[in-house]
Amino acid sequence: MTAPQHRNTFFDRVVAATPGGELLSRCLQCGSCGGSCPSGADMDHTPRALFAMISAGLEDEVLSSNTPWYCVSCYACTTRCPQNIPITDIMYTLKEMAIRAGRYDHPHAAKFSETFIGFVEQRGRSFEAGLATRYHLFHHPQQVIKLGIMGVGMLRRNRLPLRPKSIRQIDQLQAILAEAKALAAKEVEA
Amino acid sequence: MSEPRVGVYVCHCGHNIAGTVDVQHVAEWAMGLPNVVIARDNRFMCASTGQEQIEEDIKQFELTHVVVASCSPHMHEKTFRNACARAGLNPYLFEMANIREHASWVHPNDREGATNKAKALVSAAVHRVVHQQPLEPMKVDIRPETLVVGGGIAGIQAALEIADAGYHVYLVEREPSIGGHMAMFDKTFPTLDCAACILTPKMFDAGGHPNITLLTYSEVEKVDGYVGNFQVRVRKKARMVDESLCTGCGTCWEKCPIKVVDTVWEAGLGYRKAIYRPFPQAVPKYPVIDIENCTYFKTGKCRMCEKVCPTNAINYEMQDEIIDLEVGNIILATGYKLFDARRIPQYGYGRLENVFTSLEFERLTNASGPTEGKIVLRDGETMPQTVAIVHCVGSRDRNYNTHCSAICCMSSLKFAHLVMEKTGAKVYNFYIDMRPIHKGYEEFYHRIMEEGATFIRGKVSEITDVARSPEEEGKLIVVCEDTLLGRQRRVPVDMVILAAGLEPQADAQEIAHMFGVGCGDTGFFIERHPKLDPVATMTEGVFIAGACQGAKDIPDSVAQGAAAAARVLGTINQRQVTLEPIRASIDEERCSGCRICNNMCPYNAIDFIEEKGVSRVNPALCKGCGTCVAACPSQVITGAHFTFEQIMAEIDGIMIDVLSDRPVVEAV
Amino acid sequence: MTASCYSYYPGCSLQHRSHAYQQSTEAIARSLGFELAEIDDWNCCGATEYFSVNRLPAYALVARNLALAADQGAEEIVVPCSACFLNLHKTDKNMKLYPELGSKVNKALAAGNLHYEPGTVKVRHLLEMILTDIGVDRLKDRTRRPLYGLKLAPYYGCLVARPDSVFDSTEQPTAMDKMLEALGAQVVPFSLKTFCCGGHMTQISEETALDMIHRIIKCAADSGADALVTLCPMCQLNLDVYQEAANRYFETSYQVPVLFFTQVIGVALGLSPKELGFGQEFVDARVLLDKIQDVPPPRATPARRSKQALPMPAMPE
Amino acid sequence: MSDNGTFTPVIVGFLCNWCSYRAADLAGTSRMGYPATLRDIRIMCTGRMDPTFVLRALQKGADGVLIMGCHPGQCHYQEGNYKAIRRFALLRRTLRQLGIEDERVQLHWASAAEGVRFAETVARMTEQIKQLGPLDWPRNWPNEDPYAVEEAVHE
Ligand SMILES: Cc1cc2nc3c(=O)[nH]c(=O)nc-3n(C[C@H](O)[C@H](O)[C@H](O)COP(=O)(O)OP(=O)(O)OC[C@H]3O[C@@H](n4cnc5c(N)ncnc54)[C@H](O)[C@@H]3O)c2cc1C
Ligand SMILES: Cc1cc2nc3c(=O)[nH]c(=O)nc-3n(C[C@H](O)[C@H](O)[C@H](O)COP(=O)(O)OP(=O)(O)OC[C@H]3O[C@@H](n4cnc5c(N)ncnc54)[C@H](O)[C@@H]3O)c2cc1C
Ligand code: SF4
Ligand code: SF4
Ligand code: SF4
Ligand code: SF4
Ligand code: SF4
Ligand code: SF4
Ligand code: SF4
Ligand code: SF4
Repeated sequence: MTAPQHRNTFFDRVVAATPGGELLSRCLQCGSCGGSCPSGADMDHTPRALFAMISAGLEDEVLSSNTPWYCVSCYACTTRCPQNIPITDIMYTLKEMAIRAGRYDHPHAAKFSETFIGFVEQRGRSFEAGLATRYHLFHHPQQVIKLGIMGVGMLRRNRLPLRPKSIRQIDQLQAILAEAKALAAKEVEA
Repeated sequence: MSEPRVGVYVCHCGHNIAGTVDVQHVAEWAMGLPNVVIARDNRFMCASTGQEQIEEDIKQFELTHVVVASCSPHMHEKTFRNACARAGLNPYLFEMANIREHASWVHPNDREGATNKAKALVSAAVHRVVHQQPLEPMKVDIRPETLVVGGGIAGIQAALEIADAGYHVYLVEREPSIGGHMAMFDKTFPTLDCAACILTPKMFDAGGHPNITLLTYSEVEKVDGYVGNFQVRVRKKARMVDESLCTGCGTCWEKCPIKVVDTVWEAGLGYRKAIYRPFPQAVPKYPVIDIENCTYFKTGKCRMCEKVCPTNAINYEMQDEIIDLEVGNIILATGYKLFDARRIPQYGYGRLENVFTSLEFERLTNASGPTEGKIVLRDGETMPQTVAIVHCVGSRDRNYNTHCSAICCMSSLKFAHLVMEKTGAKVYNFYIDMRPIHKGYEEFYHRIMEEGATFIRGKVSEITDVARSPEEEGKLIVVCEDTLLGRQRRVPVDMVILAAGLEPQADAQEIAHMFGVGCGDTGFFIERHPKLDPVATMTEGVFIAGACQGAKDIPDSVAQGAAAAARVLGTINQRQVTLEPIRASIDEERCSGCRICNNMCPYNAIDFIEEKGVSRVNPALCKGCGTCVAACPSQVITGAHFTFEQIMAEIDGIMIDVLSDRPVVEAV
Repeated sequence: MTASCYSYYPGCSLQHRSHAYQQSTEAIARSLGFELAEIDDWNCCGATEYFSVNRLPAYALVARNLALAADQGAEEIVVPCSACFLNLHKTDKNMKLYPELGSKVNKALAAGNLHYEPGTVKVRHLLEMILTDIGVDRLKDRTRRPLYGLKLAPYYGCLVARPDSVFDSTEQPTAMDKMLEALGAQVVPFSLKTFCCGGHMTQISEETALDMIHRIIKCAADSGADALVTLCPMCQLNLDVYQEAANRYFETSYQVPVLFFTQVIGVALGLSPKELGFGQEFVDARVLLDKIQDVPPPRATPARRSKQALPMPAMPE
Repeated sequence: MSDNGTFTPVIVGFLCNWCSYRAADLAGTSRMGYPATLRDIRIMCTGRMDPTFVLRALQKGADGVLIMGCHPGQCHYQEGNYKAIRRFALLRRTLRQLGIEDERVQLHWASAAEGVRFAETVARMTEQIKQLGPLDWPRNWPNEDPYAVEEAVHE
């Protein structure tokens, strides 16, 4: 007799990509997460509803939901979940999957993350002044002015550096990240 | 002794085994095993023809040992042991090889593998059986007296059943009165009959029964002995009130100047005095002095109660009494404890005034409770206009208790009814799943829906006092996801009732240890079998009943109380019980007296004999687990029927084919 | 390393955006006599962003810091930023819990000639370190300027209180409350101690973020707090810098200063406001200094409960 | 047992009477398939597990030994399985000294209701031992006597 066949459904892939994700199969649909979420009111679907959709295999709808993008990583759902499901980490997984699939209706959220990461990858440190201007310039130009006012305030209070800092062994970091990305790509293929 | 003569029987079980295992081949092959004089295959061994075959062969071939290769020993070991016994062979000279559950059924597509495994298992049994020895089941006498621990409804029921059947019962209750949790309730679901009206008569019966010795305000300290003859030591705490003089007139507690919050019978919602009777219908009716809070015991001043007592019943010099009992059986009915809702800070209990627990609510709605049955907020006067009832508090939640508390859906429905009836308030029930599963319960649910309660499906996320809109100001806001809408909701209410779950008593582990029973993963006592033996335990003569075995309602608690009583009466009527002879014994000649085994035994069955400097197993206490056997460094403990030699032979037998099959290896 | 010298991971925010946190941390470290040795060449922890875009590189990014710390001989590292704390702690924990993940991360680290054995470095939040290793009693002893009369709302945020809680409760912690009381301040009852400050939502859906910020500020003001006390640069930034925006959006006019707990300790230790980075905040906190009184205010008598009022459940200490 | 060059391990199982033996029964009654590599021996409790049994099985040619009992806290004899855990730790140390891989001798739990878990455990262990290949104790330690090794365990 053979071990159960690997089904590789959408549900399985979400589970496989999340540390501790296998616990998702025991979701009670209790809604404790949905009720706890501070940005729940603005989400397309509550986290609970999203989990029902995952188990129903509604891949497209899940990956285009704004829900993961509205997750602020507060972990309120995770610590309250009666089944100890790593909900916040599942939200991360869904964002990653949505980016990869190009299936998110909330591009600027993804772009914010990506801009942020761009700086980190270039210099090993984040760089708020550059981040804010570049991100808003590219993604919501209408906000730059408002931001400018805040930025001046930040500058005046010595809270915004104008010159980006970099770590010394940036080559080492980049090599590590490159390798990690290669491994991640392999994971996706598998 | 002459050479052993073994008979081997390989069962087809119709197609069940023969469909996968080549039974004929196994039987033929078994003929070649050492000591085997006859090996047969048979279509149905457990049928009368199969059994008769064994009996005939024992006589004809003068078999000394028998092996049957068929199903699980949990299925038919008894059947074949009896067959052997009928033919005059000691039943413990029989061994079973499980080639159905452990072979044919689990390797359906691997005929060769299954057949090989069957051969190995048969060989193991054949090798083992010749080391088996005749054993005699032990018989012990049963004393007719019974101890019942815990005077809740389950314990009262058990005590009354046995007492009514004419045998004596000692009912030990830790609190000053029997009654348990049920004594705190006003109405009981699903019929809504008054709890006191149905409980009080039973309490009086138990209190006045000639066959019941009531030991309240008492606890068991020590248990020795074994089924049929337990020695139990009970500490009866000093009441400071002489029961032979007191008339229960109540003058003492009226006059006592010290008021204490009553965390037991009032669930913390009301007060009592330092000298008090738990509740008006208490049995026995005598008060007790709470010496922690009495000023006389703290400072040496007061003695008011002594002054006012018309019968001079107060006695500050009274000492705890130690009572030694001898009983044949024990029933544990120690009940449950309510989940401590303060453990869920986001529900605000203890922080937000108008969050109540279910037990607090029971007192609130009880005519003899602190508000005389008026449902009001914590200020003691305002009637709520909206009430939220939160289900599954501390239950079905891995952060607290994983089990479902079984009664709280129903008690929540009961609360909804009482609130609506008494206050006309709007009621919301927040639930995950509705579980009104017994007779009449679903109908009760429907009735409450018809009465106008609102049901919202969603586990409550938090209860907060932080308002977000004018209509929320000054209210408690219940925050949840209405999972049927898929939307967050904030429901402002005046009062929240938390349906806290049922947990094992705080001392369940210690009590379990004292009586030699176990606690399961939820912490409740473990029954011998979850379906087929729900009131017995692994310790002969110790039974469990009521909510100490798992969360349950009153009808189930009563049923278990009666069931445990029936089991006890059964053994009393037999006068004797038969025990499996699978026991450990120590070869005293060779015991080095190291005492390592003494602490190993979970049943304290091993005593150290000081005079001889050796250890000895009390066979009536030993359950035959073998832990000591494996622990003894001098290897002088024998586990009957699981001896070192038997298991080693079994290993050798089970590996019979392996070495010869591997050409690279030289046989040892 | 002596007991009072800690390996230190400041994180990007403290370098600039939250310079006051860095300054005040250094100041109280000097005053209380412990040393913070920065991990050489540490890199950004990826905040909450990296994990959501590419999980494995995110773990590798964080693990590089752990590997550096271990190589530099650290057995524990102290982290002032809640997001950094969570990322470092989670990486260490998950590498151990999920060996497959651990080995992949180490494969990536190997590309930079590094290796990290999960469990080698204990990750600690600065507040937890101060509460445990220095202790409330010692802080009380060292207090030169008790914060009499100051009403503070302790705000823990989410990432330290959850999910790898280092305090007594993930919902209503009291560890910092006790510390603030020991320093002489009055802690107001504040229900949103661990409610999220909005995190990066300011960048993604400003309305969502402003709503969360407004809820916290309003709750603190309604509780009568003179200031909010935080322990995370992100929380401080959102509640302080965006307070004005929230006021505008909700047409309110709150002016609740938002301090770092290190600044509060510093004031009590008698250090100068400048040294503690006062003045870098948007909602001026210097007004608080004038509110500190010389003598403790009279204890407010608890509101009398009526005679028929029912007892409240006793809370464990 | 060689079968066309593929190696089929032989695993000796020690199952406690109350939980894991019944889990195996349940796997049977529910017809859950698993590899025919396990040959099981019933003991009353994992507390009865004598390290000698494990060594004897290996010496007689087993490629692995699987000990299964009730979940901690659910032992029918209250705490026999906790004793087994402690003894197992000692045994493992000895086995490591002999160079026997951890995967070959495993301790697992299954309640009487966990037929699936039982079947999965056997399947997983079979795979692990296939990876390792035969143990061949009789060839590798021809003179090793389990009794002597057992002494070492007790020390
Ligand atoms: C809020 C609430 C409402 C409920 N309403 C209903 C209802 O309407 N209908 C219904 O059917 N069920 C109801 N129940 C369930 C009901 O309470 C239980 O089913 C029932 O009380 C169980 O009875 P018991 O005798 O097993 O345990 P208990 O009532 O808990 O009694 C146990 C007794 O044992 C004593 N004891 C404990 N340990 C020791 C010891 N070591 N030594 C000596 N004595 C000891 C205790 O003091 C107690 O007197 C409700 C439960 C709750 C929480
Ligand atoms: C599909 C299904 C699955 C279930 N699975 C489970 C499970 O997994 N676990 C579990 O705990 N429970 C299960 N149950 C419930 C279980 O079947 C019952 O709890 C149990 O069988 C009840 O036993 P009983 O003896 O009361 O009644 P029954 O099993 O109904 O036995 C009654 C007997 O009385 C005989 N009889 C009837 N009338 C007369 C008469 N007038 N004269 C003489 N004899 C008569 C009948 O022929 C019958 O033999 C299941 C039920 C169903 C329907
Ligand atoms: S809280 Fe947990 S169990 Fe409940 S719906 Fe959310 S994920 Fe499922
Ligand atoms: S972690 Fe994300 S999904 Fe969970 S409650 Fe917080 S914001 Fe909502
Ligand atoms: S003895 Fe067991 S295996 Fe044989 S026929 Fe009977 S039930 Fe089937
Ligand atoms: S006053 Fe005396 S007789 Fe009356 S209840 Fe009290 S102790 Fe008993
Ligand atoms: S002696 Fe104690 S119990 Fe009696 S009246 Fe005084 S305080 Fe009450
Ligand atoms: S009985 Fe109902 S309320 Fe109680 S734990 Fe079970 S589902 Fe929840
Ligand atoms: S362990 Fe063995 S030698 Fe030691 S006291 Fe017990 S029986 Fe005697
Ligand atoms: S076999 Fe088990 S129950 Fe019997 S004496 Fe030994 S340890 Fe105790």
